[in-house]
Amino acid sequence: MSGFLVNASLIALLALIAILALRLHRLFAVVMLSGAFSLVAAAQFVVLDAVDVAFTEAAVGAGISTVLALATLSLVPAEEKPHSISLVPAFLATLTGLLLAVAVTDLPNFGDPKAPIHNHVAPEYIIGSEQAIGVPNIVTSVLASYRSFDTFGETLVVFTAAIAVLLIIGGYTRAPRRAKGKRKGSQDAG
Amino acid sequence: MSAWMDPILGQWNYYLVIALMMIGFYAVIARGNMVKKIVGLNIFQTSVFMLYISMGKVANGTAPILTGEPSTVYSNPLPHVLILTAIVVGVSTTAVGYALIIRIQESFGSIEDDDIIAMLDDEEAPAS
Amino acid sequence: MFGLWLLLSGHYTGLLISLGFISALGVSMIAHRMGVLDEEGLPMGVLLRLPKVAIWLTWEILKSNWAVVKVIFNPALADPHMTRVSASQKTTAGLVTYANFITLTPGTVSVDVDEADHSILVHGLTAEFAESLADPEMDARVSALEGPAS
Amino acid sequence: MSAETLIYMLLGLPLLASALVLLFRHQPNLRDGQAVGLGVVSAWAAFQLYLLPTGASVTLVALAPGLTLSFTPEPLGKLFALVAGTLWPLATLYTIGYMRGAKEKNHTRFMFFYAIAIHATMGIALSGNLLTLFVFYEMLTFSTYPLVTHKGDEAALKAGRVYLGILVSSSIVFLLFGVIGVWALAGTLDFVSGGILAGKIDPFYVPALLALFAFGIGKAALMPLHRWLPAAMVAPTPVSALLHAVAVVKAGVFTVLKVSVYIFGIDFLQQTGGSDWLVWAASFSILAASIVAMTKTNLKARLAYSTVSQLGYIVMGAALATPLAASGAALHIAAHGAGKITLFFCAGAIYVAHHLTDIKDMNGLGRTMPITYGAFALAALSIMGVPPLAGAWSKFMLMGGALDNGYLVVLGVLMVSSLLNLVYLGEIILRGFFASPSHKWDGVQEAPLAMLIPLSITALLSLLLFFTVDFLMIDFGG
Amino acid sequence: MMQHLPILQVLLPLLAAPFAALLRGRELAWGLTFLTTGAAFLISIALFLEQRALGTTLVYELGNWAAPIGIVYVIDAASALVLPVISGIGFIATLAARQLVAAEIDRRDHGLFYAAWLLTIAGMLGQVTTGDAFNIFVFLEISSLSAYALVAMGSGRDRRALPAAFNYLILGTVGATFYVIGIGLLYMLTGTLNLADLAERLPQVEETRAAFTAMAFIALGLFLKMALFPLHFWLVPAYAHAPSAVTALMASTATKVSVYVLIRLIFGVFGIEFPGLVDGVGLLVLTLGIAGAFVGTLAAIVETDLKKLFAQSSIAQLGYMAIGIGAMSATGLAAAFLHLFNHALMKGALFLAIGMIAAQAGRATMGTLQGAGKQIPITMTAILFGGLALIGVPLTAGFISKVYLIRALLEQDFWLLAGLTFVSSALALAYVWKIIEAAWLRPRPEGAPELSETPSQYMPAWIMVIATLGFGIYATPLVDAAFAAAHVFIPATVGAP
Amino acid sequence: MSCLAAALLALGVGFILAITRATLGPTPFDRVLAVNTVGTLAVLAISVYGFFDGRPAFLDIALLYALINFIGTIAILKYFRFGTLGDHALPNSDEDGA
Amino acid sequence: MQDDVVIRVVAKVMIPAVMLFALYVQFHGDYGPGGGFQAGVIFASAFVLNAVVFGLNKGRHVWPAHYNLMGICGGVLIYGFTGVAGMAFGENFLSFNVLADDPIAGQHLGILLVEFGVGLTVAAVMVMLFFTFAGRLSHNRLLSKSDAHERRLAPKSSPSKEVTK
Amino acid sequence: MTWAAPLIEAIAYISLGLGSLGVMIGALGLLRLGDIYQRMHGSGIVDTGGAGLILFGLLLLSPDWTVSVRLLLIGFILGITGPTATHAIARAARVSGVEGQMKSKQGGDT
Ligand code: NA
Ligand code: NA
Repeated sequence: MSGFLVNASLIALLALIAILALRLHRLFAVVMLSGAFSLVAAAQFVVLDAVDVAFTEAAVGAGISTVLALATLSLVPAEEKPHSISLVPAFLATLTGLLLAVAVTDLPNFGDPKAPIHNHVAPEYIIGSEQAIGVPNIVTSVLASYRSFDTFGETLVVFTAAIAVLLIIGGYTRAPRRAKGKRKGSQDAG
Repeated sequence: MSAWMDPILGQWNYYLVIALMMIGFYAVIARGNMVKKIVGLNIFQTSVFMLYISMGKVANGTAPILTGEPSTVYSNPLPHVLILTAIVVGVSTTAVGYALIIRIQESFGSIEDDDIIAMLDDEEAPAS
Repeated sequence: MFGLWLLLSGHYTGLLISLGFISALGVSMIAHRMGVLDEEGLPMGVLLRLPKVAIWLTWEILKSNWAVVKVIFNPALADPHMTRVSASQKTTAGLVTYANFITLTPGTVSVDVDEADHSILVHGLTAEFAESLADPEMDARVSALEGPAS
Repeated sequence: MSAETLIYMLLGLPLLASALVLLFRHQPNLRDGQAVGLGVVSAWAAFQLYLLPTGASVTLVALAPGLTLSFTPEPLGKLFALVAGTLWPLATLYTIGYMRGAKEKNHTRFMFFYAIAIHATMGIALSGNLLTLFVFYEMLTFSTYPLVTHKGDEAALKAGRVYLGILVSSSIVFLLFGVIGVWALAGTLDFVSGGILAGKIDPFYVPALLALFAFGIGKAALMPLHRWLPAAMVAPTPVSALLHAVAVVKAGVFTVLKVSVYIFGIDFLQQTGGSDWLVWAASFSILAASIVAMTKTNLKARLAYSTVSQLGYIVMGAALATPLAASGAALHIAAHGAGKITLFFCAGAIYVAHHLTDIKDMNGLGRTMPITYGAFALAALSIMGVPPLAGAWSKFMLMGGALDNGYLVVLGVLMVSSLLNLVYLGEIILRGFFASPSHKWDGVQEAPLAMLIPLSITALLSLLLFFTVDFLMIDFGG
Repeated sequence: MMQHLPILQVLLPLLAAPFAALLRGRELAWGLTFLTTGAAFLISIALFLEQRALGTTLVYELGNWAAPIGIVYVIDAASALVLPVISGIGFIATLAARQLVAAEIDRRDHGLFYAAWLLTIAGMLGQVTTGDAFNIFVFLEISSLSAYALVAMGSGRDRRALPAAFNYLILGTVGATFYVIGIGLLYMLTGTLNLADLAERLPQVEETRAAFTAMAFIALGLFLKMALFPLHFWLVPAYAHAPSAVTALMASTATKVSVYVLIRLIFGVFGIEFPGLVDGVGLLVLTLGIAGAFVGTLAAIVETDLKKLFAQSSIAQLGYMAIGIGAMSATGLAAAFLHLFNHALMKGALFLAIGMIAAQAGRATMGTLQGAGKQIPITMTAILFGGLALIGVPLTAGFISKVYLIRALLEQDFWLLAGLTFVSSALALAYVWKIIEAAWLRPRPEGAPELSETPSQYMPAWIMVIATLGFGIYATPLVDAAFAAAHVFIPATVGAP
Repeated sequence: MSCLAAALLALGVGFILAITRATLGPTPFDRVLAVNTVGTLAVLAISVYGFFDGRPAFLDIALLYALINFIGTIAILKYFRFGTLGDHALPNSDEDGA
Repeated sequence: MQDDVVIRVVAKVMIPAVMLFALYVQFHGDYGPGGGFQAGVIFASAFVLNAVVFGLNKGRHVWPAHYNLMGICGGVLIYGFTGVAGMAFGENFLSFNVLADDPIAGQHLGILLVEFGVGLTVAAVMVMLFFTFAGRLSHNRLLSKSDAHERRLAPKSSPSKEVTK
Repeated sequence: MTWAAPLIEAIAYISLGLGSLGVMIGALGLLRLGDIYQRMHGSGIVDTGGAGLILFGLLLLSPDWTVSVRLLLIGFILGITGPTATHAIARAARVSGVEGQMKSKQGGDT
């Protein structure tokens, strides 16, 4: 029951933060709340035994994401234009949620050790991590060896993001207003 | 535990996560401000991560780091691995999204969806 | 730094120890390039003299904690003051340490540190807190921490 | 020469001609001369093929498993090939005279697509299955589009849009639907004597499937899909000749006939009554178009509506679904071809010689252009069904078919229509020969010889066909 | 080396990307890209031939870990068919990119540009080849992220590329997240991520609502990614404002890969027997497909910007692929594969030709094209043939796919739907002919920019045109391959020709 | 176990109080202070939870939290003071500005 | 933030500590939470702290942009070629067993190398991201300045300038 | 020495309890106190008394010296970064011109 309380209160906290982030119009506050969201989410991951994930979420969600957001905020307007609640998106979101809620009724119970995912492939990782890889952290052995290709892809995603950011704001492609058009116009005038 | 409560008590974590997911998804599709869309996307994705991590949990299990004791019950490591990758993908997307937002602000002077749509409607031809 | 590594590690295979050594070396190099390894940084000697001060500081912290708790339960007691205290430390690191010690004890927060005339602007939650720094004990202890010469 | 070689020749010669047109684009005489020459060769080849027994087959390529481009000439196809093959050199010769006489631009482009259109027509005529037919049907549409829009002005473009819009849309929406429908139902697309659908399809659906073809084949100009034909009148007259007599509409009605005979099967249609509705549709088309024709004073427009009406005969022949009616319809392809090409040749000759297009301005012109008007009269009478001209036989056989089937009303329709023909075609002849001249013509003033020769030959063909009917009769009875 | 071919076709472009990035503004970056995509193309053809010859499924175990534990690459009839499409288009588009990119992208960005270019292609190839549901997501993101950047590169000329790229990013990410949710549910039910293993274990739980929800989320996510109506609105601006080379590459490949992944997941994992698939998803996809065909075509008819016009047309063409999928039969799938293949060729030809014009004139509109038939006849002929193929004129590849599409519908007795399909494809005539008429039958207006063409400019488009005609005239091997691909997912019980 | 629950409960209450302050503001510095406190609370929560669950590895996360919390706070303050994380004043930048 | 002596001094203490912690996380991923990705982020955060406190230019000097790009690419290549090494030994891509005589040692080596590749790329990318984002403002100021400069100097007839540089 | 272990344990739990209490009160202070400068003292309790006592309690219960090392490190890092952050916030607030409520001022100049 204490697991329930810890979990539930963390998620309630998350929901609170999320709603606040949604309601506030000061983007700075939104970004801060987003960072706080990640921190609490990381705490939640800890509770759910996902140490590595918590570690990453803390470093990424609260760290890098927030820093990037702040850097962005220094270049864009600080306030969001006020919006009222839009019904269609709300309906869609509710629909999505209901669909999932219905699905959940069939799923194995939370924490159920007899669930298929704990009995099909995962046990082999636990055994293999010790015998075939020799690495105590099973996550590491799955990440870097069994599913090393995914991780290669993950590295490439980061690499791709770097390429993308360099292309977009790395320096050489200028905003169009000072590209061709304007000078052409001034030439025509002259 | 009574029969009707069983599914709810057995699945409570999932329901909570789904509620969270709805908030994030709503933020993505409803908000006109691009920074908020990205924040919404982060919330949405983080909730999905939580769904995965929840499913990896084994009751009375521990983190999937070998303790050397054969009796130890470990939580499922695979969802953790998947979500590690997903987090990285998420932050990569976020970075690209923010970069685009910066450029949009520089080019249009606004990062509100409706402002930009109005501007695009006004200009038929591009600057060239 | 290598020592810190060894403390953290808890796993002592040949590979990891050598990696630790390389890491410590690499960090030192980068830190050097950044220019953060100058006299402003923490001198190693401090580590040896630290425990004695730490015990004293802990006690101070506990005392001031209790005092602030009382104010929290009765906010009417709050009587904020800004005071400027002078610091006797010779080194910048010492000055900073003093400023942080001030902040560490609840009830007082160092708001601004003036390097030039060695003084610290302190915000006190009540008049007593603000006055407490008139007693130079903390200043002296931090100065002592700096060691005889730098 | 083997039938296979002749098939390759009939398909290849027009392509060769088009290639040579491009090659000799800077030597007009060589360019035009080779086209006529190759046309004569292909007319000969078509004749040779007509004489050979059926049974030959050529498969060009398998587009996909079960979908081949193949050619299997059967009597109806050979007849159509013969008509097209014979009229091509004549039309080409006439075209040369017209284009030079009327000083049209882009002669090379014109000649090129003209030859491609003939190639497509040959493909349609000789096609061994529905897919091949469809492929060449579309090719014909697209290759005649540049001809229709030849002038390039806004009116021509508009006409081109109507032309392409109706023909391609109907062929994609209905015809291709029908083709694939047949494929899905029968598992084959081959033309087989007696049809391939018998027993494969619920009789209830036969009328609907037939409708896909009847309206999908926009080239048959069955009302209300006839609009493209009058619209295309903006094109130069040789194009009209090509459209009305040699290639396009003939390809349309040929396809209707071929589908009803070799896909549905006459007997199957007869038994299921699937084509009954088409009899009425054709009747409507025949009469309505004739009435519209009477209201037109533009010569080519009147001829165009005449064509719409005449095509109704051929569709009628298919719809009646008796061997005799089908034979009559087949014959009418030839008869109407010879007749209508003459009429258009004449219209073009009048335009080139005197720049006249309106019937009201042609009073007394017959005395100035005796040869032209003589040919016109001969062809007009043939189309009216007056013996001893070709049209008489086909109309007679259609009536016989209607009688076989008990369609007395159709008999009436055919007679009324003949009467209407008489009115709207006769008016032109009468005005030409007997009305007081609307202009001061200076003696005889005919079109260039290159136009006169073809129109004389085709006029005489109308006469000749009456006597060679045995040769052209196709027996669909067995 | 032969046994490594399945991984090499992905690995070569992946490893070439960092090198390209390091080359920065050097011409060599293009050369490297050209060689790598060429090699990938050759490898995928070799794989195709090998798979066709052997008739079996080639499995490559990454890290030598066998299937459910590790990630495997799978070359079966389906992936072997789609691989050459992606790599081939990638190769030809690279060929054209040399001039297009030089005209539209700052020189100093070329290295990074080609790195992103390679990553997009490799990401798509990876999605096609992998046999792991989550690995699909990873490579989906590689190709998507780089695609967002590539689209945004259009901002050098047209600032509208930026919001287009941003919306693409948001919706693409939402789509990918939906996919991840679906995969998560599947994983929860079965405990595996390997597609084959999933297919094997799913029947035990297929009666559950969770399984159906998983399918719904996967399908929704991929609908977004493949721009199926009404989730298509991100596509047109993204394609229209992207650099021309990028448009040519993506219009022919990006959505196709998602179509493929959809087929792979829906049929390969859930299977045709899955409850609610035929009646639920099937009908939905059919409806959306035909609606998309109409909406896209009608939008294309009123459009004057050529990139937008053909982007709208892509929505319609995607509708046809959806119809093939929705027919829920082997023939339908074969038709979808055929159209996937053929549409890539014809849209490639069209966008490469349009791109060359846009690179010269700054923008390709109806006005730009007016009277262009005289100035650039060879390029315009390419557009003519591409357009004819779009309509589905016989002897072009478009005809073949449409024939099989209709056949699939008729086999299921969807006569009305077949009729609607015909109507929508006849409407394509309207927008294609608008172009043909403007280019060939109208005079060039006074003061219009001079257009010119050199073989190196029109060759890439013409390679595609020749392929379009070639596969229109002799499609037998392609049709066989498409049916083989379809039979990977639906056994040959319904009569194939 | 109850000790764990009690400690976590206390930390949870702290969370809520701090988040409330973060929301109320009123100055941005109040928010930063509150978020910084949330960070400290998170460090403690993870330490306590991980410790009592017998997984000292969690302490690494707590350590990371502490570091991130610090760097984040400094970055935010810089953003507040200068409106940018980058170089806030270029030499002579004002001459050509606007 | 350099003007604040407290922050300055503490930063100088923290930066090496953070980097060391990052490397610890990098190489102890086998035993506890962490690995290349987390380490990369933490390592980069040391640079972020450095740049935030001491300014971007000082940070750039530590790790010039070009080397940074090499780091970004190098990490990917290290990962990729570790995988290719498996192929060179006759096994499949990313097969680590053959990298050493003993499969387990091979796995260890492989994991170490690929984690290092991940760490290198991630650290370099994160540093790059920060510098690009945070440097955008000054970048734009420079651009607008050079633009203003050009506008002032641009002779009215210089079509060659049209191409964006 | 049998009494040592229970005693240490007892001290640990008391320390933990006090720390928890401190955290709550500190956060309460953060909420209740009047202005930004006063609230810092509330957060100071969380940072010092709360954190210190909790970590001390854990340290006493530590089963393993690797754990102890980590706990000490966390304490050390919190001890350095906590006050620095607080100081930085205070200074930033002051530089930005945020005025605290002062009942009596003594030399507020810089
Ligand atoms: Na203090
Ligand atoms: Na304090």
